[in-house]
Amino acid sequence: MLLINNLSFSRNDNIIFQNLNLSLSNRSIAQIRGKNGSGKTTFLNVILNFLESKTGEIFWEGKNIKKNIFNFYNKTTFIMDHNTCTRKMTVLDNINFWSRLSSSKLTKDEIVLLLETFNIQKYQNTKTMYLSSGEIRKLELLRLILEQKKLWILDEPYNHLDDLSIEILNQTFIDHINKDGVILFTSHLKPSINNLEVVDL
Amino acid sequence: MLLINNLSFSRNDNIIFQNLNLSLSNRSIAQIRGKNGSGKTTFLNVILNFLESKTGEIFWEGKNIKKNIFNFYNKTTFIMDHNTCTRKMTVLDNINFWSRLSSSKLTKDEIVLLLETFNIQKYQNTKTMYLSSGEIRKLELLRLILEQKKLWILDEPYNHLDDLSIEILNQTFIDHINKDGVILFTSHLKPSINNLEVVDL
Amino acid sequence: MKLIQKIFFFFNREAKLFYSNIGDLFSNILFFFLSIFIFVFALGADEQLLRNVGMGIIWSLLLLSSTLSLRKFYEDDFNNSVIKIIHMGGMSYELIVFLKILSHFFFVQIPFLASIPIACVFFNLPINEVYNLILTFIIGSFILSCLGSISASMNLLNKTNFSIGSLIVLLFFIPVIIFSIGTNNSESDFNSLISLLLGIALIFLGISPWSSAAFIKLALRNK
Amino acid sequence: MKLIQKIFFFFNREAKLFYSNIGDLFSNILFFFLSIFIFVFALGADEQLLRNVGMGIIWSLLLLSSTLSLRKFYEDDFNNSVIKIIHMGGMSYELIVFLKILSHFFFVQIPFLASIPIACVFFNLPINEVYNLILTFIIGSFILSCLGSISASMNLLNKTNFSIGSLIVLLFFIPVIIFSIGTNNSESDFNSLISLLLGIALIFLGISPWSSAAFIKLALRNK
Amino acid sequence: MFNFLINPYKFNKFVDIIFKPLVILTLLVLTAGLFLVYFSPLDYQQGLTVKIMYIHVPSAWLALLTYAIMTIYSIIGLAFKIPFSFIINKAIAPIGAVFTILCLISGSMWGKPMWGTWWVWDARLTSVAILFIVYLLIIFLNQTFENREVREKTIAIFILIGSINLPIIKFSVDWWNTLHQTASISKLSAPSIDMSMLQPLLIMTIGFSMIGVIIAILRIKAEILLRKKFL
Ligand code: HEM
Ligand SMILES: Nc1ncnc2c1ncn2[C@@H]1O[C@H](COP(=O)(O)OP(=O)(O)OP(=O)(O)O)[C@@H](O)[C@H]1O
Ligand SMILES: Nc1ncnc2c1ncn2[C@@H]1O[C@H](COP(=O)(O)OP(=O)(O)OP(=O)(O)O)[C@@H](O)[C@H]1O
Ligand SMILES: [Mg+2]
Ligand SMILES: [Mg+2]
Repeated sequence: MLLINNLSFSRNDNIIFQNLNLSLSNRSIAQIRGKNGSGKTTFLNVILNFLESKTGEIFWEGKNIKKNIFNFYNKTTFIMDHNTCTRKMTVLDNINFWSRLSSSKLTKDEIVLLLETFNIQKYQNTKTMYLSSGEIRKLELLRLILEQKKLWILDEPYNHLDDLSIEILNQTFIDHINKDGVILFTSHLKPSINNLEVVDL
Repeated sequence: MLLINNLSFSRNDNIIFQNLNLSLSNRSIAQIRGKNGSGKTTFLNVILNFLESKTGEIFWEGKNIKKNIFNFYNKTTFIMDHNTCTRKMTVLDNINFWSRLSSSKLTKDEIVLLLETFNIQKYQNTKTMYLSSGEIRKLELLRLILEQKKLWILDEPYNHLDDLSIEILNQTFIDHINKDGVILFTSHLKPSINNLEVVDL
Repeated sequence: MKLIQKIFFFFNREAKLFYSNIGDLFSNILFFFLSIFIFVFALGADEQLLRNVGMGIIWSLLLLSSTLSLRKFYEDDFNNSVIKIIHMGGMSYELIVFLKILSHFFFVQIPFLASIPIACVFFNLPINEVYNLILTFIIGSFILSCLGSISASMNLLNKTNFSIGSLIVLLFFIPVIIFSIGTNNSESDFNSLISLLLGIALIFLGISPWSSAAFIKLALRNK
Repeated sequence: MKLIQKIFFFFNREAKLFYSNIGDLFSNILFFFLSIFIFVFALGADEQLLRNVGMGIIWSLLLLSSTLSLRKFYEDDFNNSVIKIIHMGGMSYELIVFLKILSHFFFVQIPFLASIPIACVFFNLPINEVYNLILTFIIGSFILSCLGSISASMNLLNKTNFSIGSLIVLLFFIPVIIFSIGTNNSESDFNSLISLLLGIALIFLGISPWSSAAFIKLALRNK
Repeated sequence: MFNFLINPYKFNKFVDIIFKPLVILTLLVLTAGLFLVYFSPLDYQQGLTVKIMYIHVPSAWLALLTYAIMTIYSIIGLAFKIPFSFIINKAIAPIGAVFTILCLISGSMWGKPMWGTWWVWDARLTSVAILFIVYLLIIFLNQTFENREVREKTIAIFILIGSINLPIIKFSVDWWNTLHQTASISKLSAPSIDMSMLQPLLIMTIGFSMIGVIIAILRIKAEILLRKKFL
């Protein structure tokens, strides 16, 4: 599904990574590991075309993503390592915005159920700036299920989460793989997921 | 050294925690655990008097901290769960500012050595906004050693750190305890430190 | 179809952000009036003088008050990367910029229209000047929104402080002010001035999505 | 002794932040000049008129230009909690506010002084007005820094958008403007007006550290 | 004895006793006041318009007085952490605003025949207009913040900052030579106004303040009920 070919990136003539190859088929989950500053975040941003690679190509379902980037985006959920929810809006407003933006088909009840699994249902009408750091991360991760995309790209998703939430997240990962999904994430932890591919950067 | 007596805190008439007791003697290290939103960050902020407790008292070296708060601050380093470095200043400028603010006695060479242990010496003259998330955290943690205070209070220090840095941080903790220090931190991880007290919230 | 729905929800969000506190609108307008007060005091309360300079002052203050609200344009959405999320939702940066300009125009500038007649009372302006003012302001404030977008996106690049971008607004706005004030001058041809203004508006409507999008892309790349 | 060292390094940091990009100061001043141009164009180039309104306009624009720089006052340091760190370094919030006011005055307002004589040339102001302007501006801009501190700290509380705080600046600045412009009026007593201005400056110097600190504490509590 | 001014329960008790007599007394005073105003002498220069004074001056005084009360309660509330003072601040701010707008309207109605315009940019008029904006901001701030504690303290501090406006209003006529009347009644030395005008003026002032007190009592009671839990 996702094929990365000979990718290199340098910033200000500093080579961040070079000649990277990666191929993810359906039902596969890969973790990128590496020291701090080894270029994990940069790598994800290059894959998503937010940064331009010097050499190399990226293919999604056999097509070069640069040719039709929106087609690629339409299949992808990207969770960044910082918060992207709008602090001044309530949790529900944020969710509504995301779900319209991705033309999600989840109904209201399903969303409430989702909030319940992540245990943040009581903050529905609270502005996100009043949530605790872990609660915001969970809200952020909700987008995974909300957007119902095939490819999940996550940057350090386990930060700030408590044990239970990590468990739930892992379960979500497994469910997604079983539904033919593809997952690529970075983390410094070693989560216990079967068939986890590890890419060292 | 640090004695917390019957502490309660409520926000907007919501009780966050109630009747908390904690006593940390010299050479002790305690971890606060708890689900997301259980009030760990709030607890630390109450201890440091940034939030006002409804009931309860906090004693440092036998004295109520509210009586002379600056005396307490003078013995404390607080690492928050978000970044507090000034993004527009270089790493070295940030460090200089912190060291003057805490009247640190570290010499220039020692600071460079410190940067080397954390492996961020090559970014000395880079603005902190260009560092990777883990590098910023490490810069932040540098304050622990820089300020040479007795009590360390940390909020989720392990986030964003790679394995090596976690190791270094744990070693720093142990060194500090051996030098009669007191450490109180929150985390969702279970670090392998001897004699770690665990407080459940 | 889906895109239109997304656009609709984009506006919905903008509206929520602008009016999350209805007081904001109120305070923007109050700000405008207070600065009029300031000018009246600064100039002294000579009625004839006030009438002469009235339109110029109202125009310039509208400009300056808007400049104050410009920083909201992209900064928040850029800092927490919402703009990336929106882009991944299927909108090109050019479209985002275009929608932002429209929402700034509708949610920030148009409410000012209501306050213009009141402001004119303070200066005892004749009714036909009020009419001119409102007409030129509608066009001018649209140009302002376009320029504001360019300036705000430029400020994203310069990560130090509020600066260069705002200068650009002022610089390019000078001709607009001249033309707008010119409509009051009986000698000049009213219709040709208005069509000149419209022309400028069209030019900027063409330029600003393109250039703002380019700046935003650059800023994202260097974030 | 240690505290003085800390204060020194506080200023050092402020200076670095302000001049991390020297262009900022430059662009602030350029903004001031451009807005003067805008006014000159808006009012038309009638020389007598310009001379009459010159001092008033320069004063008001100084005020508005400074308002632009006010948002830098606490926002960054508050958002990333540097203010907590500084407080833990042994400075009370009142002291921090006081130092911030001073550094704003020295690093942002004083450089404007240099641009006043040039601005006066645009309006052909007589030399004694220039003198008055500079004198009143020194006092007035100090008051402005105090007010700016109050307004910026209030804006920390209201987490929506730019708003209430800036109104306060304008509101309480009206008397200052009246007195300052009054110094040009031959009928009024120059010395007593200046001492009145000094009195206001003293009052605000007393009020603003206290009230800004209170607002900051409240904002931190509700962060 | 004056505990009812800072304690909500004592306030409730005290007010329950005096409320009905107060209303009756107010009606009496107001009718007496209007009667006296009707028979008060016309000014030899101003004619009938002088009677605007009987609305203008009381509402001006009360606008200032209300703000002064709010200032005092702000100090009490901030210094001694007495929540009741914030309740009072919230309750009486709109009353003060109404008195201010009454003063502004009656003043400009008086100004039209006297000075020939509705409005001049004179120091006293402007400072009263600023007072009005300050009142509006206070009312508006009451609607703004989500957190109760933050809201109350912010407003209290804001009131204190705004109180510098009071001396400016009071002494503006002395500091600038303006169109507006200098103090003739409220001078510390003997008032320089005729008894036949002073009498109705004073009675009208008392009547106005009693209306203010009645509305304040009602609003305070409602406010106490609303937040019984937090007192
Ligand atoms: C909108 C316009 C006006 C405003 C805002 C205004 C405001 C005030 C205020 C605040 C006071 C109370 C000052 C104090 O207690 O010392 C006052 C008092 C008074 N005003 Fe006005 N005024 C206005 C117009 C007028 C006009 C047109 C007249 C008549 C020519 C007038 C005559 C008086 C008099 C006689 C007093 C009583 C002064 C004293 O003895 O204390 N006012 N006004
Ligand atoms: N400023 C605020 N206003 C209102 N409620 C708040 C505010 N800050 C935190 N809360 C609430 O207080 C509770 C405790 O928050 P806190 O940040 O202390 O949790 P935490 O234990 O640190 O969680 P995490 O593990 O996610 O960091 C949460 O339910 C949160 O929603
Ligand atoms: N905007 C930027 N400008 C210049 N250099 C940058 C920029 N962003 C990142 N870098 C540098 O690029 C390198 C890779 O950064 P990146 O954020 O990809 O690391 P990472 O692997 O995600 O690290 P972490 O584990 O800390 O998140 C780092 O050395 C960083 O200093
Ligand atoms: Mg990273
Ligand atoms: Mg926390």
